[in-house]
Amino acid sequence: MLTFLRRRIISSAIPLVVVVLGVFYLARLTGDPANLYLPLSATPEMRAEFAARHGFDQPLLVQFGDYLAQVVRLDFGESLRTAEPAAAAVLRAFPATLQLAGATMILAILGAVVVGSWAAYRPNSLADRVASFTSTTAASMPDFWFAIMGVLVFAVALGWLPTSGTEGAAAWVLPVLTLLIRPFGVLVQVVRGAMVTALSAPYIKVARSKGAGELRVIFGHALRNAAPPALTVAGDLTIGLVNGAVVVETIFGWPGIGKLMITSILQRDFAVLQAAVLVTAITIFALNIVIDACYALLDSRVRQGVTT
Amino acid sequence: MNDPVLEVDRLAVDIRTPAGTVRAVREVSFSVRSGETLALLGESGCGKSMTAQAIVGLLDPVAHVAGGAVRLDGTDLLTLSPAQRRRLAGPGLSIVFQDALTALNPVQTVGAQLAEPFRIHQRLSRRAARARAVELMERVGIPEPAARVGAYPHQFSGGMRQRLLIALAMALHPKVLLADEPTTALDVTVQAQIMELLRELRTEQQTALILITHDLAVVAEQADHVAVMYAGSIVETGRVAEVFSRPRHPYTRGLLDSVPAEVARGATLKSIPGSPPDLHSVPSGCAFRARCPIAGDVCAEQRPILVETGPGRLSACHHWRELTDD
Amino acid sequence: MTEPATMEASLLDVAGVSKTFHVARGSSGRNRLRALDGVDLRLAHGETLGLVGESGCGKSTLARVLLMLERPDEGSVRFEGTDPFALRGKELLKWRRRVQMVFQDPFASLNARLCAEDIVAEPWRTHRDLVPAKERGRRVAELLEMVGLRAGDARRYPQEFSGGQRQRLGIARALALEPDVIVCDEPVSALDLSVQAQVLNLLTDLQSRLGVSYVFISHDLSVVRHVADRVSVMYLGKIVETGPTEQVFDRPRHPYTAALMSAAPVLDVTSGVRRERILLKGEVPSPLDPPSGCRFRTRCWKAQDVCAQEVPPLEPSGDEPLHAAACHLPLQGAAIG
Amino acid sequence: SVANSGPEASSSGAANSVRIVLPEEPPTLEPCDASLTATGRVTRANITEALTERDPGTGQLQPALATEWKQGSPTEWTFTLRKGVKFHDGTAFDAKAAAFSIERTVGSKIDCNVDGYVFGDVKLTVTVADDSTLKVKTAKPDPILPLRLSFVEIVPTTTSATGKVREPVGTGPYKIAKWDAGRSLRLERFAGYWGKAPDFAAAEYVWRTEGSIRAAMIKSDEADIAVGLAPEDGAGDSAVQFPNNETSYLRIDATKPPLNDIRVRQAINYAVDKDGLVASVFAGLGKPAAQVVPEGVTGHSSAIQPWPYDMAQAKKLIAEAKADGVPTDTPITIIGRNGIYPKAAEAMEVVQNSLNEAGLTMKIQMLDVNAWLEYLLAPFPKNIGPTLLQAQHGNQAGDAAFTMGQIYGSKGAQSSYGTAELDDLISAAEQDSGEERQAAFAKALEYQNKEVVRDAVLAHMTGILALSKKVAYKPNAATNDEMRLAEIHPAG
Amino acid sequence: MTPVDAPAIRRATWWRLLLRDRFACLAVVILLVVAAAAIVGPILLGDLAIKQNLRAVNRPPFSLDDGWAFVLGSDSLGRSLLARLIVASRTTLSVAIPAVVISLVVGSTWGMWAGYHRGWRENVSMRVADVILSFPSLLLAVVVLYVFSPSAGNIILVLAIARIPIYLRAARAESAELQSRLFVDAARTFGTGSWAIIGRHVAPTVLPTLFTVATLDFCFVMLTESSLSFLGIGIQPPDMSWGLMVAQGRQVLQSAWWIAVFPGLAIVVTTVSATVLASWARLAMDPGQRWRLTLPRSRRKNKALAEEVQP
Ligand SMILES: Nc1ncnc2c1ncn2[C@@H]1O[C@H](COP(=O)(O)OP(=O)(O)OP(=O)(O)O)[C@@H](O)[C@H]1O
Ligand SMILES: Nc1ncnc2c1ncn2[C@@H]1O[C@H](COP(=O)(O)OP(=O)(O)OP(=O)(O)O)[C@@H](O)[C@H]1O
Ligand SMILES: [Mg+2]
Ligand SMILES: [Mg+2]
Repeated sequence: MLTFLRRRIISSAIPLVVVVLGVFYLARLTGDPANLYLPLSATPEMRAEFAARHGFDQPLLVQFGDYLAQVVRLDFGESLRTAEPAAAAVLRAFPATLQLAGATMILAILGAVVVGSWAAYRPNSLADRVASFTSTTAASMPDFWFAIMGVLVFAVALGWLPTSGTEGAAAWVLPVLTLLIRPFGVLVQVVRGAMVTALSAPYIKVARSKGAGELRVIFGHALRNAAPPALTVAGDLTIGLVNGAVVVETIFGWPGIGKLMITSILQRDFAVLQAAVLVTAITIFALNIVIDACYALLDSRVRQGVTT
Repeated sequence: MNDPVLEVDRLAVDIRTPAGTVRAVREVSFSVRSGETLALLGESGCGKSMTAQAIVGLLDPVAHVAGGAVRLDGTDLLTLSPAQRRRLAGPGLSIVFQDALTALNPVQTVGAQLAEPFRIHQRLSRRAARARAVELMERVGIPEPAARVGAYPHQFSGGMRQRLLIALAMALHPKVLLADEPTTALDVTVQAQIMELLRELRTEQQTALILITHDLAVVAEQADHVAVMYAGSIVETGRVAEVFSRPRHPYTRGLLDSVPAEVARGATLKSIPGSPPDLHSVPSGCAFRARCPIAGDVCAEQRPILVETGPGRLSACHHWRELTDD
Repeated sequence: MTEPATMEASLLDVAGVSKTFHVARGSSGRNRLRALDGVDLRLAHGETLGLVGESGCGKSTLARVLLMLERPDEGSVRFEGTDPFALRGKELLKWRRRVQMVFQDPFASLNARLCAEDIVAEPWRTHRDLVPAKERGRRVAELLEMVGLRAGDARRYPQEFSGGQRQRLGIARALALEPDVIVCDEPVSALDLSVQAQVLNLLTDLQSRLGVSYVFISHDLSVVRHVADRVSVMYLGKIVETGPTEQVFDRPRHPYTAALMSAAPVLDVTSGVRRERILLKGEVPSPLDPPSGCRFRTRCWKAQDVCAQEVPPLEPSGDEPLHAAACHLPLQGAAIG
Repeated sequence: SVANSGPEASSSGAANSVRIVLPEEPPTLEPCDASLTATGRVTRANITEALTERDPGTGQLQPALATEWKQGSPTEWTFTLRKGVKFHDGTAFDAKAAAFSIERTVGSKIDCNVDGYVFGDVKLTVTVADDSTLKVKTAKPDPILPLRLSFVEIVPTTTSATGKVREPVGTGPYKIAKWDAGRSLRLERFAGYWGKAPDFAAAEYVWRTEGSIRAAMIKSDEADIAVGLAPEDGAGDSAVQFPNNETSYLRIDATKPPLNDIRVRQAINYAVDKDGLVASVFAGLGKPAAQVVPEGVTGHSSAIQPWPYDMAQAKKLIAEAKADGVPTDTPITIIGRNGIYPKAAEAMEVVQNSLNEAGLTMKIQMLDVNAWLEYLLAPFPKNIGPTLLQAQHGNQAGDAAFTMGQIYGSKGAQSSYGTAELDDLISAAEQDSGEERQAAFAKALEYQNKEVVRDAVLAHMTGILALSKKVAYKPNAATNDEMRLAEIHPAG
Repeated sequence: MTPVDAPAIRRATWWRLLLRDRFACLAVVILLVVAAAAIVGPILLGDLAIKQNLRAVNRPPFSLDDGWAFVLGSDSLGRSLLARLIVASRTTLSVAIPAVVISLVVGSTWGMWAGYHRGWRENVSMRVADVILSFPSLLLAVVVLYVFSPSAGNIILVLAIARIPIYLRAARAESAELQSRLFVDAARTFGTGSWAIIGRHVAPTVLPTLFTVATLDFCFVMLTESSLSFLGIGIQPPDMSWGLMVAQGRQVLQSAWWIAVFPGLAIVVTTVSATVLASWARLAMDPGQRWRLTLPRSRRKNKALAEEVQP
């Protein structure tokens, strides 16, 4: 396990640099930030001065070298927009996103496992139809519908929940619910599919022949076999959330990384963008390592790289 | 003599196929007593596994019991609720499935799988159940059981997996054990061990054993009674020695004639010509008639029913008398 | 054909093949499982080699090595003198056509998503020139009937077949390419005697007509005795005895072989007398931690000190030059039965 | 109800603080960036103050930290500073602080937005005469220097001169209590304020991007003032409309055929149904406009009337141009910017539809801000065909000087086309002051409208904000850029 | 059964299976309607869809006062919502389908390849997927906008690239497991090439899961496409797509709900239909499950049992 981790961490280093380099380079292809930061009437001299101050007049390679040298010293530069250290902005936003994503995915996975297994228990039955239909319908709806309707109903009309904000447990309800529906819908489908296969495997019969109850059969025997595809997809969905739940962050005023990233892309706030991508990339790489470790935990065949 | 523990009465199993529902098991009846072994013989594909699975109530969802009764100690299992059946699965009836190589859950340790019956039925602690699992592994001759209890099925060879399954089925000392070709993947030394084990189980625990196998030698050694199936029906039953020495059904005889041991190497073995009927179009009359050397006109018209041909012997052949002299 | 004068030209020559698997650490603290340990094997044209041995002794692994599904760690495999592992492209394809396998597990080796016809015809999709597309349906029907299935079964799926029927599908598939060598891993274990006879007849028939060679792995000694020209006995990854079938069966030289032979149940309905059996004592040693010296010594009733120290070489005996055993204290022609 | 347990309510008695929800978080509160709407709205006149301030209603300049000012010579102004003013940190405000602030803002190295916005290349020399007298010299005569200085927020000399500060110290009625970045900003009344103490003890700012959420927060009593709403946001009764000094227009790139023909440009003006646009797309808010300089800003010309909607005339002009060989079939791209005002894309679709009908071939491209800026600001992207650019202009400063040169001067940063005559008119107007200044700018505007026709002005826009029942506030044209907490009162 | 007519029989069986599933039938009908709308809609209703009427904006739906074209109401420029919905289907599908199909095909092929071969191919592929995943796709979009000329092709490309890792990873995981199966070994012994094995043995098992994900990706892509449109890439008015209509209608959700709701419903209905069809196909393509589709509708095992007990 340790060697696995070590190898994975090392093999993640190069892609990480690729990501940082890519973001660094591509961001600089998207136009001159001077327009955004200087008044509309700024003179060419002001622009030149601006470029010089931020090093944009240097060749890209030099800029990247400087940047790397900075990063090594854990200095991620300063936001063009807010003049605060980029790292501060990112580290402030990231926990908010992580919490939201974590809460959402936990609920989505739990819910999807229950509903998906229930649907898979008798494929094509009424229960299956109802579960699949409602979850996919919900999942394919534009998320802002939920968000805005949720606010109008639960905050404005009923007054049960705050419209937005981050304070208090009640403030979590609507954002999490809004975020939840899509991962939930997708996962229900994936879990269902995998469970249908797993439940028709011979070892399920063996489990039943021991007198195992249906719950034990489903959750004790089938689920672990059905888990890998669900795990992969859940991982991707989590990554989607880690990369930012932009709509939810926007609507509910959740100060997360998604909005920060979008703002910094649209505002050409390179330092923040780079820091944000670096942090999310590290998280994503770490998440994938965790997922791979989960595969291995779930299935010893993976652990040993053995074939049957 | 004691009453039979398990009585199977006119059991019928239907399978739903794309081309319509077919009957794979037709009115199979037999019974076993505690401590006795009944061998179920028959052409491959004749419905032995179906019958066994129907008895334990674990048919594939495509198949379902279409009639009959399965009585364990007098209670008809088919009328029980799922929960009641579950309570019997293990201590009452247990089964060794035929697909030994895929029947173990690939993602659980064999220890956990072997411990499960104890956890379910005896509510043992994890640790205690695991200890029992180790014992079981030891009994079926897995080397280093304590070390391998944490291993996964793929780390065992085919034969070892088969042994694990047998261990699993024996775990709770069932009243009736159905073993569907339990020793096919085993070498003879282990096979002998397993058979010894089953014998012990039978004598010590008075377990009734229903043994499905193609190995006539095993049947001869192990079984008290034999039931021969053909195309979903039982065509002959009786005590092993009698049936083997004086078969009263042409199919049984054909089977016995096919034993390779008697023939010189490389020579053609005898076999029953032709193949069993398609389940979709089982002909009227006797299902075996197309392959039968002694079939007559009556065989095409009338389906033979099991008739008593001697003490404790039944045969479903119109011409069983013609075979008695052989 | 020009043959080396000394020996009949062998089709398949396996020398010193070893294969180690990495597994989870056992109690002995080892995680290297030596499934094959210096195995030598030879198969001549038109010959059947029986391979018997305890379950878990490495028979299937050896079969997989022969089929290049597993790359041996050591040793060499030669097919008509060439190393199949070195083949590429067309050459490899040609080789693949000539060597086929019947897998031990009739369920897992059939793809549940393909129907019988597709399964049996699958090899032809790679070897397109073998059977013209128009002919395939007919050929499939023929093959199915050869193994005792019906042509009408062609559209059914593996899970709709019984265990024995699946096994026959596997055989039909292996026959589809009309190979020169078929490695049969327990091909008839799930078949009733009549069908088994049919299949064995089919195999011998193919052999006599087309000169097919077989490596025949089975636990059923009566079957092996019936089909095999020569037999090799394996124990814990090693060949412990090899020789012409009669010699090995009638005069086993290795105690393990003797035990094996004696353990086989025999059908003797009339007498009802049970034969004396050598019941092996002790447990099968863990392949993770095999005994030193002779691997069988822990269960051998004749074992002595030398057995623990020296690995016995596989040596022919004086009077039977083709019959070799790896035992320090070989049995002397004691027929058992 | 639960909804009331938001940060605003719990951290301070709701009665004593006003809760304001903004569309976006101020990127910084740096006073020298106060010309940025998001910053100025919070900072200006609340945290920091300038020497002068402009009355958004009358356009008149009022004393703030300077009590009076006079022009000693065309290039020199003298300001008399208010006495007894203290900064939030307790230090006294004096001429040194004022001079420091001006120097820090104008022509310094810290990229002050105000500098570029208000001063451009104006060069200033500031001298401290005594504690309460400040002299400011300009290189060229600058008649509107006091107006320009209304943008220079005064900070103490302890403020960093080499970098920007995010949380400034000022003299304003409120000081920063806590800025929980990303979540909320709290200002508290400054006890030592020189002027009248404002009604609310504190102001609590939060920000929500979504207009309907801002409106909903008023309804669910989570906020008292919601800023920057659109008509569709559902503010209902709580909505208050106000002219917001922005004017929407289309910039015509008159350098490329067929737009280089004045008839085509006139036709564009005739073809756009401004009333229809305002009535439908802007939901009746706003006023069809004739010029980018709205009423109340020096230089507005009441003589200019909106172009009438006359499709027949438009078609005729285009046909004429076509007959003269103008390539009227050349596709013209409308470069739009999403979110520049509510329903920006729909507005452009209306324009597109009308111009197609008039006989031109229009395409639309809706861009994000930075991409759009590439088109707005010179130098323009190469290799593009003729374009109409969706734009909006707001003159916060109240003087056409902040409009004309930039937009219409042939060297203006946002100008795609100008004529020498117009340039002359503009630079002449810039030197004037008082009534002449007004007349001169008006003349230039009229000239552009008649002879240059460089744009098609659409509408003066209307802002909406929503007020809860607890507060009374009268928004004005400057509200967007400067929202004075002191003008917010408890209702009733 | 003669092998010659086997494909015909197969097709017939598919039809029968489809007809037995009412929901799947309905889904097919809906998808056909959408497809038909996409094909003929723009020809028939192209003009109506862009005809503005600033005097009749935001007309509520379900009224025939303004003619049949306005049964679904009008939008904020007085255009027929029904006509727009129909016409928009073409652009929507011509962006969403290629985007999803490209990402599905590329991602799953690549993933199956990587999983099948394992080793360095797998490692490199997974790291590439990580890179793409950690890359903000919006940045990619903006780069496209700046560096390339914005076009529908580019929007498809951006969307497809962003989604490839999803399929890549899912396909890799399953195919890595499948490649160790015995039937794959069997195929190897025939000399079947890796691609043929992937196509014959790996894909049929891997794809159903991916299809499920892909169908749900449809709505995701349709909605994302609109957000890219706002950056100036791809669909620009007067072209219209459902995503764009939803996004524009978002502002007026409270005052004129129908402007966003109908296109949103169109997306939902199309996606759900595709999902229903995918889950039908999943059962129909799996021989082990196919029988479930052949069940009589009011099936009750016990009833059947009661009837069939032999006298
Ligand atoms: N799902 C199915 N669809 C159609 N036919 C099926 C299905 N499952 C089993 N059958 C058929 O039912 C019959 C009985 O099968 P069963 O497995 O009971 O045979 P068996 O006697 O155990 O044979 P074997 O000795 O080969 O295991 C076989 O002919 C088989 O082809
Ligand atoms: N992939 C693998 N990883 C680890 N161990 C393996 C693997 N394959 C086989 N083994 C081990 O190698 C040994 C030989 O296995 P093999 O399957 O060749 O036995 P076998 O002789 O065919 O037995 P059987 O007759 O029971 O099928 C066994 O101990 C088995 O557990
Ligand atoms: Mg069977
Ligand atoms: Mg084996």
